[in-house]
Amino acid sequence: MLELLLSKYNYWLYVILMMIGLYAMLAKRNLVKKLIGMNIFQTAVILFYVSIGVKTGDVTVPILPYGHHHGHEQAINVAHYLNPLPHVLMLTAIVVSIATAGVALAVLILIYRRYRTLEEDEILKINQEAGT
Amino acid sequence: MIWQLDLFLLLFVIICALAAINVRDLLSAAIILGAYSFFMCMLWAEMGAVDVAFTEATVSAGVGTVLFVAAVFKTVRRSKD
Amino acid sequence: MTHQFPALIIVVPLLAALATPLVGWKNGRLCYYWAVFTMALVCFFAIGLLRSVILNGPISYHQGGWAPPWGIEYYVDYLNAFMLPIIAVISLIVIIYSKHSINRELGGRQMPTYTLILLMITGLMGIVVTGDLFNVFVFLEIASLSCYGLIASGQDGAPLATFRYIIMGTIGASCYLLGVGYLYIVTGSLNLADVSQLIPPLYHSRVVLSAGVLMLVGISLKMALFPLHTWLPNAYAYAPSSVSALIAPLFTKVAAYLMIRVMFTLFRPDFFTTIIPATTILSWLAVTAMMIGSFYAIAQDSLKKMLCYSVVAQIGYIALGIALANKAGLIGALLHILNEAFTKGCVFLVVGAIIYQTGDCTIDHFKNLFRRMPYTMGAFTIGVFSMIGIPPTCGFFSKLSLLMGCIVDHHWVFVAVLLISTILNVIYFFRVIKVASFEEPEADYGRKAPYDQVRMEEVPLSMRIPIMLMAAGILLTGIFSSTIAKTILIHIVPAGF
Amino acid sequence: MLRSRYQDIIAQTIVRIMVPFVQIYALYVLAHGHYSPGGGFQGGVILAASLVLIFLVYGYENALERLKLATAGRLCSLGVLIYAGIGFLCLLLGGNFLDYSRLAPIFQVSLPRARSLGILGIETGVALAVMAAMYSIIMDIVNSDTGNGESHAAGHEIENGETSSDGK
Repeated sequence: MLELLLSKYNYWLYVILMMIGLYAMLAKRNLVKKLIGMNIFQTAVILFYVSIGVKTGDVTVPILPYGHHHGHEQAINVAHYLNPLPHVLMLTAIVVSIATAGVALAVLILIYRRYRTLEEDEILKINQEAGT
Repeated sequence: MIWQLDLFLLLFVIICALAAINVRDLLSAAIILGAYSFFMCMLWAEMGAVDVAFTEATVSAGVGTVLFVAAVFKTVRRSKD
Repeated sequence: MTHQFPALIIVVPLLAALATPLVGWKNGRLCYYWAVFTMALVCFFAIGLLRSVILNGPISYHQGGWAPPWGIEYYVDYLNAFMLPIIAVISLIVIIYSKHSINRELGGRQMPTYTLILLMITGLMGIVVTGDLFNVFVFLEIASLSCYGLIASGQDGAPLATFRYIIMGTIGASCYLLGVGYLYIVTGSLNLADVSQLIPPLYHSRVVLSAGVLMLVGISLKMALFPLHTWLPNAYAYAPSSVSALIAPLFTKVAAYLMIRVMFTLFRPDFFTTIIPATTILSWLAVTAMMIGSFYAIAQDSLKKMLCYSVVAQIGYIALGIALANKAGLIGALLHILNEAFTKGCVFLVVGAIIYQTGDCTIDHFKNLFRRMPYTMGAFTIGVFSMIGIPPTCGFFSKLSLLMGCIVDHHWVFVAVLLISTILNVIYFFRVIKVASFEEPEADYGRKAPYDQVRMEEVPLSMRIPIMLMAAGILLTGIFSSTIAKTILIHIVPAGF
Repeated sequence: MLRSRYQDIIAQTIVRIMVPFVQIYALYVLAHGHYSPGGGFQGGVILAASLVLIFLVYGYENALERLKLATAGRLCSLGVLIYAGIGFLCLLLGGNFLDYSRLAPIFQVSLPRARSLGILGIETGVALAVMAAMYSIIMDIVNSDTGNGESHAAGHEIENGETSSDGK
C-alpha cells in the first residue's frame, strides 16, 4: 500500500489538486473563487499529462543538441529522451485554459456591472426579488 | 527527476491551491494563484517538460495573473468565503 | 479536388472568421454577406464530401503529409459525411436569417458576432471531421469558447447563465481530456482508428474502464444529458434569438455524434453493453430526461424557455437510441439527430421572428398570432408536428425507428415512456397553438370585431424565407427518410448489431 | 483604476531599460522555437507582456499610443492570414494543407530546410496574432467600464485560443 502511494505520488497529488478544484467550483459561492477552482482543475489535468511523459533513469529533456544544419545526423535512441508528445499536447491545453479564464473574467465583469456583487447567493436573491 | 524536490514542490503547489481558494481577499487570491502557477511550472521543468513549463510561466503565471488582477480591480476585492 | 475537401471544410470558415474584422473594417454590414458567402462555400464542400463518400467510400486526409498514427488524420466516413451537411445547411439557413435579428438585438456589433459564429461552425466541423482524439478536444473547446462569447452577448441573465455554462463545460471537457490521457497511457496513440484497434485486448484493464467512463461523462455534460443538463435551459434561453437558433440544433447534436463515435467506433459496442453496463444506465437516464424535460417544458410561460427544456427532452430520445445499441435504435437516433436539427432550427427561428415582431415570447400574449403572422406560424405548426411525430414529417420516422428498437429488445418500459412523452409533447405544444389561433383577444382590447381588424404583420422576407426553408427541410427529410436510411445510415451501423 | 495612479520614477526607469530586452528575448524565443523550448505562441505572449508592462507603469493612454486597439485587431487578422496563407500555398503547390516540403522549389532550398522555414513563417504569424490578441484582451478588460469592451474581448480571446491550437 505504502509502495503504491510512494511510487505513484504524482498521480495521487494530481487527484488531490483536482478535488481541490472541484470543491472550489461546487462549494464556493464567490464567482471568482469558482474560476480559481476551475483554473486549478485544469492545471491538475495538465499535471497528469506531464506525469505520463516522465521516465526514470538516464534520460534527458527532449531537445536535440544538434540541428540538421550541422551536417551529421546521428541515430537517436528514444530511450534516452522523455516522451515529448504529452508535453506538446499540453501546450494547447494551457492555451485553452487561459482562453477560458479570459472569457470567464469578461463575463464576470458583465455580471458585476449588472448586479454590483459577485456572490452567487446575493445574485440569486436579486433575481428572485426582480421576479416577484 | 529528483523525488525529494518533486515532493517539496508538490507540497507547495497544494498549499498554494488551498490558500488561493480559502483566502478572503480576492487580490491575494489572484496573486497566490500566480504563485501556484509558478510552482507548477517549476515542478514541470523539474519533471523534464521544459516546453510546458516555459509556456506555463509566460501564459498562466504571467498574463493569467495580470488578467485576474485586472478583473479584480474592475470588480470587487472582498469575498464572503 | 475532392480529396482536399476535409481540410478546406475547416480552413475556409476559420480563415473567413478571422478575416471578418478586416471585411467589417469600414462597414459592419458587409460581415453578413461575407458570412453567407463563406457558409455557401462550406455547404458546397460538405455536400461534395457526402457525394464522394457515397460514391467512393471513406476519405482519409493526412494533415501536413504526415501519415497516421503520427500525424493528425482527418477521416470522413458515412457518419461524418452524414453530420457535415446537417451542420453546414442549418448554419447557412440561420445565418441568412440572422441579418435583421442581429441588427436589432445586438446593435452595431455584427463584426464580433459573425466572427464568433464562424469560429463556432469551424469548431463543430472540426469535431466531426477529425480522426484524432486530442484534436477533438481542441475543436470542442474552440466551439465552446465561441459559444460562451455568443451567449454572453444576450439579454438579462445571460452573463450568469454563461458563467455556469463555462464552469460545467470546462468540467466536461477536462473529463474527456482525462479519458483520452488514460487511453494514451495504455496504447501510446491518439489516432481514433489506431486506438480502437489497440485496445480490445485491454478491455478488462481498469485504466481502459475508467477512460471509457470519463469520456462518456464528459460528453454527456457537453450534450446536456439529464442529470447534467442544468446549464442548458438558461444559457439557451437568454442567448440572442438567432444565436440560440444556431446552437440549439447543432451543439448538442454534435456532442451526440461524439458519443456515437466513442461508443461504437473507438470502443467496440460490446464494451459498453457487457463489460460495463453503461448502456443500461444511459437508457434509464435518457428516459428520465424525456419525462423531466417534458414536465418542465409544460411549466414554462415563455415559449423560448419551453423549447429549451424540449431540447433536454429530445436529447433523451437521441441518447435512448444510442443506448439501445441495436440497429433500429441507432438508425432512430441518427434520424432523430437529423430531424431535431431541422425541427429545433425551425421553431427557434420562429421564436426569433415572434420576438422580432412583438418584443416578447410569453405564450399568453400570442393571441391572434396565426392571423398576424400566417407563414411563420404555419412553419411553426409543421415544426410542432415533427416534434410530436405526425407522419409526413421526419419526427414520425425517427420515433417509429426508436420504438422498433425498444420493441426488438423487449424494453416495454421504454416503449411506454416514449408514448407518454409524445402525449406530453402534444400537451405543451398545443397550448401554444391554442392560444395563438383559437383564443379571442381580451375584452379590454377595445374593438368590437377584433378578428376583422387584425392586420398581417409578417417579418421581413429575409427572415421568412429561411423559416420556410427549415419547414420544407422537415417535410423533405421526412419524405425521403427511408432513402436516407438506405443509402447512408445503414452503413453507419457497426458490424455485430 | 490601474491608470496613472502608481506612476513612479524608479519603476518607469527600470521598465524603460527592460522593455527592449524583453522584446529581443521574445524574438529569440520566436526564432529559436524549433530547437529549444518556445515558439510562436510563447514569443507572442512575451511581446504582449512587454506592452502590458508599459501599460502598467506608464498608464493606459501611453500604451494605446504605441499600439491602438484597432491596429491590434488587424494585426491579429494579419497573423492568422500569414499562417493560413502558407498553408494554402502548400495546398496550391499540390501537397496537403501545411505540407511544407512543397515550398522547397520556391525558396530554392533543401527539403528539411524548407520545412524549417515553413515552420518559422507559421510561428511568425502565430506570434503576431497572439501578441495582438493578448494585448487587446487585457486592454479591453481594464477599460471595460466605458463601453462594450468585453464582448470584444471575448471575441479576441477566442481568436487567440484558435491560433494556438493551430500552433500545435
